[in-house]
Amino acid sequence: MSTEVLVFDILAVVAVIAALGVILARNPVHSAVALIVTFINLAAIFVMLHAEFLAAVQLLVYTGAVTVLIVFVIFLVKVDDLPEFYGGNPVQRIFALLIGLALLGEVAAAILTRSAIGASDIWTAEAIADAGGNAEVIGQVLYSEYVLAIQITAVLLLVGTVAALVLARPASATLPDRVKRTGLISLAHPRGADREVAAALPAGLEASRRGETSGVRFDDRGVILVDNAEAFTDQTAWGGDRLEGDD
Amino acid sequence: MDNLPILSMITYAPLLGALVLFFTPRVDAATSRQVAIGAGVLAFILSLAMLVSFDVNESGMQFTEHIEWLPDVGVNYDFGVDGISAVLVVLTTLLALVGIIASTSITHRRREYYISLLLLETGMIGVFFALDLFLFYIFWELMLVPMALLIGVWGSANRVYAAVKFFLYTLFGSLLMLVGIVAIYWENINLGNAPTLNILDLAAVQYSDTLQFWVFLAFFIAFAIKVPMWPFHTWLPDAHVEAPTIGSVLLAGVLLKMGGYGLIRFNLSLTPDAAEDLAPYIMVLSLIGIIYGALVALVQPDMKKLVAYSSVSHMGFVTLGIFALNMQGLYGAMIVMLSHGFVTGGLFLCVGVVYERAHTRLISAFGGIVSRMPVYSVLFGVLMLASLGLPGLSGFVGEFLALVGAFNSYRWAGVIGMFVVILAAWYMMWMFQRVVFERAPGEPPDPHDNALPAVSGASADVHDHDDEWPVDEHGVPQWPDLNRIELATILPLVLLTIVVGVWPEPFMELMRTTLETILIPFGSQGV
Amino acid sequence: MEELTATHFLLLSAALFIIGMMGVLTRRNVIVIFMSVELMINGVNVALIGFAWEQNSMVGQSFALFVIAVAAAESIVGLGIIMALQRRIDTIDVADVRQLRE
Amino acid sequence: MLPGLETVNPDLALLTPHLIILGLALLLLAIDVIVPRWRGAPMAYLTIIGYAAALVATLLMIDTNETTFNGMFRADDFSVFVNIIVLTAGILSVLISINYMTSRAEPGSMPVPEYYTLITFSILGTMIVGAAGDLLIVFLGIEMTSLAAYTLTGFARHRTTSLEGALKYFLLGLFASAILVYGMAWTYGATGTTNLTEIATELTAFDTAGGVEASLLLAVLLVIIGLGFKVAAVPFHMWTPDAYQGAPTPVSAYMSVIPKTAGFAAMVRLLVQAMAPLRDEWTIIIAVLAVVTMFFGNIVAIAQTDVKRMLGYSSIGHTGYMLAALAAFGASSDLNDDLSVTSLLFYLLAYAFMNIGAFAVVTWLQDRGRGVDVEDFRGLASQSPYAAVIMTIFLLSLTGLPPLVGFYAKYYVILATVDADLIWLAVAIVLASAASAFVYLRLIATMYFSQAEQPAPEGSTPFLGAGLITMVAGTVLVGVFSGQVIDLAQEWVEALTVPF
Amino acid sequence: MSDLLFLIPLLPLLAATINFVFGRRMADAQTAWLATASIAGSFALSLAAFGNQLDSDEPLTQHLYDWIPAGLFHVPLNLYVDHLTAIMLLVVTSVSLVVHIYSQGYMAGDPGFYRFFSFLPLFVFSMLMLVLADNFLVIFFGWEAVGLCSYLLIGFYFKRHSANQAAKKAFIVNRVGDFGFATGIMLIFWKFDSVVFSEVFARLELVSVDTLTIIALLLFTGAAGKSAQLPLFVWLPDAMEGPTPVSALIHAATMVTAGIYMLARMYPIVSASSDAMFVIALVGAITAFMAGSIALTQFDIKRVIAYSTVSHLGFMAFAIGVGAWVAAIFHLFTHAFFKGLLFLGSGSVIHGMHEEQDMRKMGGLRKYMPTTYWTFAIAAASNAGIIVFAGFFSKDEILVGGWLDHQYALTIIMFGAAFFSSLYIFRAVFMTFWGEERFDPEHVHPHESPRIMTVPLILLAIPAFAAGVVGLPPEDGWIHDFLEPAFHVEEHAEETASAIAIFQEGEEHAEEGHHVSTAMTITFFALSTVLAIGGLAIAYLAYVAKHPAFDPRAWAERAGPVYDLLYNKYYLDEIYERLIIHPLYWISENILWKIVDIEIIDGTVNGVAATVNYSSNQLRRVQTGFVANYALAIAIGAVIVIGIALALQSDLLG
Repeated sequence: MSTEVLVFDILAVVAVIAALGVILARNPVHSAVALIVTFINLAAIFVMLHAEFLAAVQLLVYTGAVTVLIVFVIFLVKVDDLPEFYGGNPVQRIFALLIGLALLGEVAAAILTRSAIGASDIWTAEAIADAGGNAEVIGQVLYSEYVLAIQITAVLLLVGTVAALVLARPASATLPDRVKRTGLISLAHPRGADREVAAALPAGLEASRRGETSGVRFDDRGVILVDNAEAFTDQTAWGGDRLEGDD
Repeated sequence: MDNLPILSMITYAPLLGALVLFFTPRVDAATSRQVAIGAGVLAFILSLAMLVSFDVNESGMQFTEHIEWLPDVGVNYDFGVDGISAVLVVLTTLLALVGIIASTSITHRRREYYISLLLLETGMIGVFFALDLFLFYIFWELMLVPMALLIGVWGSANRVYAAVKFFLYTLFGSLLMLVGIVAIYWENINLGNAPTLNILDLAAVQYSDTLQFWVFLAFFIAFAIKVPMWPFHTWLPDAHVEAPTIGSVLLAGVLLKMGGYGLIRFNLSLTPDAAEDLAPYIMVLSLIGIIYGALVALVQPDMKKLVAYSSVSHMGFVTLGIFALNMQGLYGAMIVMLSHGFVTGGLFLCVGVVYERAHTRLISAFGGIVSRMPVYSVLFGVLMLASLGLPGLSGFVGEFLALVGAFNSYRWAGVIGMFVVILAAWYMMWMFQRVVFERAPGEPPDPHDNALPAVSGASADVHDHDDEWPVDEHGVPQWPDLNRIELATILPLVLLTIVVGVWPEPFMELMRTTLETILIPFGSQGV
Repeated sequence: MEELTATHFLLLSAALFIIGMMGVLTRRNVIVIFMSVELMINGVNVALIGFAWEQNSMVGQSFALFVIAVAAAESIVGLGIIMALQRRIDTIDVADVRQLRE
Repeated sequence: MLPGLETVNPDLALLTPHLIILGLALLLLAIDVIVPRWRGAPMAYLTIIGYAAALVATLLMIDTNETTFNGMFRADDFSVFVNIIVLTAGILSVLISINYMTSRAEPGSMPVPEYYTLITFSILGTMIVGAAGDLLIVFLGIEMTSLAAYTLTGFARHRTTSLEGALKYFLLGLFASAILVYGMAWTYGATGTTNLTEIATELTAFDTAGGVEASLLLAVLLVIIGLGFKVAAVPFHMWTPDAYQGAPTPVSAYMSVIPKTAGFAAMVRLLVQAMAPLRDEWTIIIAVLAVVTMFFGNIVAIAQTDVKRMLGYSSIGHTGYMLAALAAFGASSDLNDDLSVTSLLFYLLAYAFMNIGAFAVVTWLQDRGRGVDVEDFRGLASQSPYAAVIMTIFLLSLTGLPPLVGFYAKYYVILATVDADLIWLAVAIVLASAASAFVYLRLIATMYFSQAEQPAPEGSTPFLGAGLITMVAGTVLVGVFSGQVIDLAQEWVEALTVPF
Repeated sequence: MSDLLFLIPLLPLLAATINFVFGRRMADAQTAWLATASIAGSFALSLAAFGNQLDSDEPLTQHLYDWIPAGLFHVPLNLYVDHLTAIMLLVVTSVSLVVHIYSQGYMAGDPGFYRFFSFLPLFVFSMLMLVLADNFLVIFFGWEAVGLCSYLLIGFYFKRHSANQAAKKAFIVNRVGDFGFATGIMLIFWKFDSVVFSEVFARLELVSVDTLTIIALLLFTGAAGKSAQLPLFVWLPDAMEGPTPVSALIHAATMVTAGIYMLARMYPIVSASSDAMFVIALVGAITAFMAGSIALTQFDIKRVIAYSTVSHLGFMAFAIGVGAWVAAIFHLFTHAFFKGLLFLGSGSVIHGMHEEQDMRKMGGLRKYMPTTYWTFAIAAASNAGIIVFAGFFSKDEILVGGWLDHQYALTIIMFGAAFFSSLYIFRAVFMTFWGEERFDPEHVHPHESPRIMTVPLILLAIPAFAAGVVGLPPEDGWIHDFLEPAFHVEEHAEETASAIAIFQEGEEHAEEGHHVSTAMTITFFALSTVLAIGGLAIAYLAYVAKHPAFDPRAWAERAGPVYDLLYNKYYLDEIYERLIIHPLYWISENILWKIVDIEIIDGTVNGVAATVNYSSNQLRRVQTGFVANYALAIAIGAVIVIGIALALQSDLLG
């Protein structure tokens, strides 16, 4: 067992255990942490497979941006007090387990009997080294063969942002008469405050809707009640509301 | 005269009328009726012109039209007419014209009614003219929707069930035919010929027996549903009972002929060997159809259902004649189709006349009509006699020829078939006598009547509509005799029945060469 | 197993992929499902890079790079949807999201 | 430059339609920010003009079978036909959505400008897939279309069902994309290249006498499953009904055509072009999927009460017919009279007209304040006969009744399947369309054979009217003139085999 | 002459159509006059044709047009008159003429007068077409047309349910006969490839005797239906519901004899198969005997005469069966006149007694209707076969023919029938005209019918009495040589030996019948007279002299069940009703319609629709709304697809 294989195996095992941690953790935060551990391990493996640039990208993009985003969302949407631990009913979990194992068996069978290997290309380890390292080579390759792919990916990311913009923008302040929300994601709010308040406040709302009060009030627990976000903070969380069809 | 695309003109004359009506929504009912009649008359006159200049001795197709359409899949716009389709087209245009004129009883949404009627007519004519399997299939399905609408929108009580059943039944059959068409298309190519869907070219090729069997079966089921043959017939009574009078006239008058025509045009010419092998089985089915139709008609309380089952029985003769595979059989089949058109068309008109007055179709509600409506009774009588096959009227000529043909190929077929002579007389006489003669409910019995039956008194439902007709002292509604329109529509059919019965030669002469060409593969053409 | 061969990383990638799939099947919390899918994608990346390594070619690595980029784009949209939904119905429990059925 | 690499000077002229669309999208984004006044209708006109321009550019590019970006981008006749389908569908869906945005169909407000941008991006994604010469480009194109589709499904943010539909579509889309990419990875693993034509040459090298090598088979299967989701083949179709019902109706219309075309284009590129040597393996799988999809889609549609959900299931049914066309690939000895992909492409075009048409009439009703339940169609024929006639034309075309384009499309598919000796598949198509008749007939029956309970719908929607007219014209005329369309579609044979 | 033949049937047809169409607007007398004139025209032309045939053996033929040119099944519409037809023409037109004149009186004042006088000539037209036909199809046309006219005329009083039922029954029973006839025609066409008599008769040798037997029997079933032989005679007694002139014309003189005429026309075929001849003879004999026995117990005067007709038709069938062809036609000739007279007489009685038909309510009408009484008596005598009257000679010749054909048993039965025929007819005479008046005088005032009715009676009485002269001396009277050419088969030299042998044997058979020994003639004369007088005497003793030994009621009790059997017409009607009609109704109602049509076929169709709907509802529940379930579906789909593919297609499992 050469040291290289040994290291690879350790990293692989840790990654797998972390992955299991992701899907089995009760608390999403714990699974997020497990996810980060997995990503780090994978980065290490990438380095072993002479894909140093990829390892860097992995760390930067995945561990850095995506996971942070996930954690950020977890906090924002208050998932900590989730009632039950596992998702579907027990029968479904066992069934899913069986399916997973079956699929693993199938893929493993394909792996073990694999003989079709593509013709080896010119980029051996030495070639990469004297061409200036992995990052150099990847840069050259990307901007020679994959120019089109890069442009398309750029457009793709643009679409992603437009989509996020469309979806996550707050609707107009005057929501339909369902539940009058007291202030949206304004940073001044103590965590979890608005949920209880919203539920406990139907009487007060009628008064506020009719516009008698000046717009700022306090409830019994000292939480600041405002008619709408503008009333409380001068600057809304998402910038000026430019939807003409809103009101 | 022959450079004019006469066949397309006949086919699209009704369509023209339908489009004119469709795009003039604000026109009132009367003018829409005029437009419809105009289109019907135009189509009829053109078809007569075609018939007149039809050359009897020419065995191939006449007035053919050919326009390249989808060359890659061998589809082109081929129209042509020969003996059998010429006769059936004239029947179609005549009955459609009669139908349009007789549509006085339709009250709501008359404009859409005329549109569907004209669309139906175009579909029917197109089927008879199309020489390309693709084009044939298009017109075959084109008829489906207007007929379903006619039944569904203007029908009576549970019309929706009948319309849906009719639509799905025929659609299912025709879809099987589609697979048949495609199968024979590829087989033709695999045998090395150019890709084509022209019937004549496809008929010229000799296919393998297994393919012939499956293609025969695919076509046969579609046409058997349309004829209708015995196991597939249950949609007919429902469709007839629910359809408006004119819908029934066209449904029985022409739509059923599509099945027969299709069997002759496709099953006999495209797959002759399979036709020959399967002929006995189909004859057994037709015999069941004949006897079964007659027996069940015996016990029908509703006039329209009785006539519907009688047409199941009559159409059994068509398939019996066709698959006798000899000259007499085919002649018989064609003449039964022709005469069934007038006779059953006329019978439905008569039932419609009585339905307009009494608003019920139950036989038990009628009686003693002859004293109030003598002219109607006479015409109804002649049609009834034609229906039970009295010699001298068209029914007999066709049925007897079909039976003779059947007898020549299989003795037992002829003999069993002949039984219907007794049954037909039985149920027709029973219905006619119960409706026309006897005493109207409420009329006092004749003093010398030896057998005083317990005539089922005044059945309640008859009288509640009687506010519209004057009532005599015994409470019997004095229905007026046929009005001008009703007479103008029923009389021509009766006259035609008598003419075809007494002097069928001109019609038979029309078909002679065509039937001979069709029978060549079976070796019994001249006989 | 003297030195590193393809089966190693392929088994790893398969494991990660399957575990990710199991996560999607069993969990009801949208975020965890999302994370499980990220796991599956990482499994794919491992496979890609492994093949590149095996065949000494850069194709696999660039492919993996683009896959990561796409995964990033998807996460933006995904979280966007989750945010919008959460604002509406206060839950990210998949079970409650059942108005559309049958 | 490093050895083995050369700078690529791409012939951008081949990309004109794609660039037009990209330019349009960016322009729309700019307008959204710079000239707020133009939001809404003027933007829509611009979008339509843009699509029309791209369509003209595509038509000009017929028979220019060339590739650029060293094989990554193939401007061949197949991509031309895909562009035609997608751009026509784009024009139609934009036409029907203009009035929808401002009508009282959606209670809440919707960010209208982004709507047109996202649709344009989605169209760009599909066009990329159409023109893809490489696995990566296919994947990117698919992702672009899907991202736009997820967002558009959740466009009516004030309605939780819309977001719910989007969420389901997104999660399962992600899941399927992962599977697709995994399949692509395996393909790369086995062949060493991601270029489609090279993969084909590599695969011919393997002998498949005793049975295909497991890893190759796995690659093909994973690709089929991944794309199966995109085109809503049965075991992977679960998202479709919820997404169709949740999304605003014009989006459902768009979604039923453009992302599905992307899926089928990807299938043709991957299966027909790249994995042609394994055709004996995957044609059977596709055929089985096709039959299951046909029957499931049509049968479940019968019991639906919500028309949009019913049309969703019926679109699954139509996917079944298209899969059947694909399954007929490669059976006939001489490739260039192989009708399989030709019938698939023609079916997609025909399907675009009739399906968007059906959704358009639902939009027409919604614009006038009537719901989407089957009961809302009750007695429509007596109240507004023209709308009823138009809806009947679309439904009859979907059933496959002759004079309309649906019949021609189904005829060509049956032609292809019978040619491939898949007689049982042809009979399945016939039986499934008989079952589908149940579905559409029920709707026609409610329109024509029963009395109306609600007040007659009134209101004017000029653009929707124009859209409906074009679609009716398309449904009636495309069939009659399908000769020329088929000639163009038949070019795929030569297009796919062009070496880069 | 041959190109005027078409006028014979055309004149009555024209009269019928004109009366039918314009009848309502024409006065009753006009319609009657027009009809009678047309029949008179036909009668004159028939006489001319008869004259032509008297002195030439060449038959008159006239081709009108080709009716059905269907390849070999070529049916020309030809009119053909040979000696046999000439006689029939005479009989039909003469009796019709008399009946037309008589009906003007009988039907006077009836609202449907014009309708009666359009149907009657229509009937004559059909009968003439039947008689003049020269091929099977035209004869079949006449056959059914006659059936139709009898339907119309029997159901003339359409208000009466019994009349309608009787009309329908007549038509349908005739149709049962027509079934046999049509099947026979089909067999003939199949075997001879033609339906024209001359062509068929020319090709007789090509066919085996068994086929000929079958053909003959089938034709006989047709004849049995029309001429009311044993199984199918049930309709004739009920046909008395129609007006009496109708019964006289149709159910005595013309229509019912059509069957016998058809068999005579088919001489070559029928005579070739001896088995068929035997069957015909047997059926004829039994019918004669049975009908005679039933007639004894009937009280309605018209039904007695009706059963007498059936009995006499049995005589004619028996005559044909035993090869006495000429005797059959001779009896037909005489029977037409005296049976017509009997009916018209009874009509005049009924007319006088204000529609009263039951003999038990009559009696002693001699004084009130002398002419009717005397003409009725002459007809009765002729019917009974009293020595000098016409009926005696023809009936006797049949009995002789029967004996010569060695059908001894059957001939004895015929003797019994002959005895019955005298007994029941004189019973009727004595019950109506003799004995005490059993009607109550205030209501019923019997009176002699007006001259318009009595003159035809007298006109018919003459041939009823003198028609026998035609057949004197027995076996080779005028009628025998006149009909001789019709009943012998031309020699065909080159036919195969066996065929000639058959006809040889048939030939002597006929010769031997000609010169019968005078001793036999005398003995048969004596025997017939004894029977006839015996019948008269018994009737006289029973009904006029009321002799205790012959009291009818006493005999009735003594006979007991036999009497009931006879009175109820051997329960034939009930048997048919229970064995055929009810089961048929029940089967078609409960089994064919309710079960096969609705349960099985519709059941399956609706079943398919229901299962599709049910599966649709079940499948739809698969869509649970859970995202996790959706992903599960994808996963399961993936596992299954990969598993099966790997198993089947990959090289894993070899």
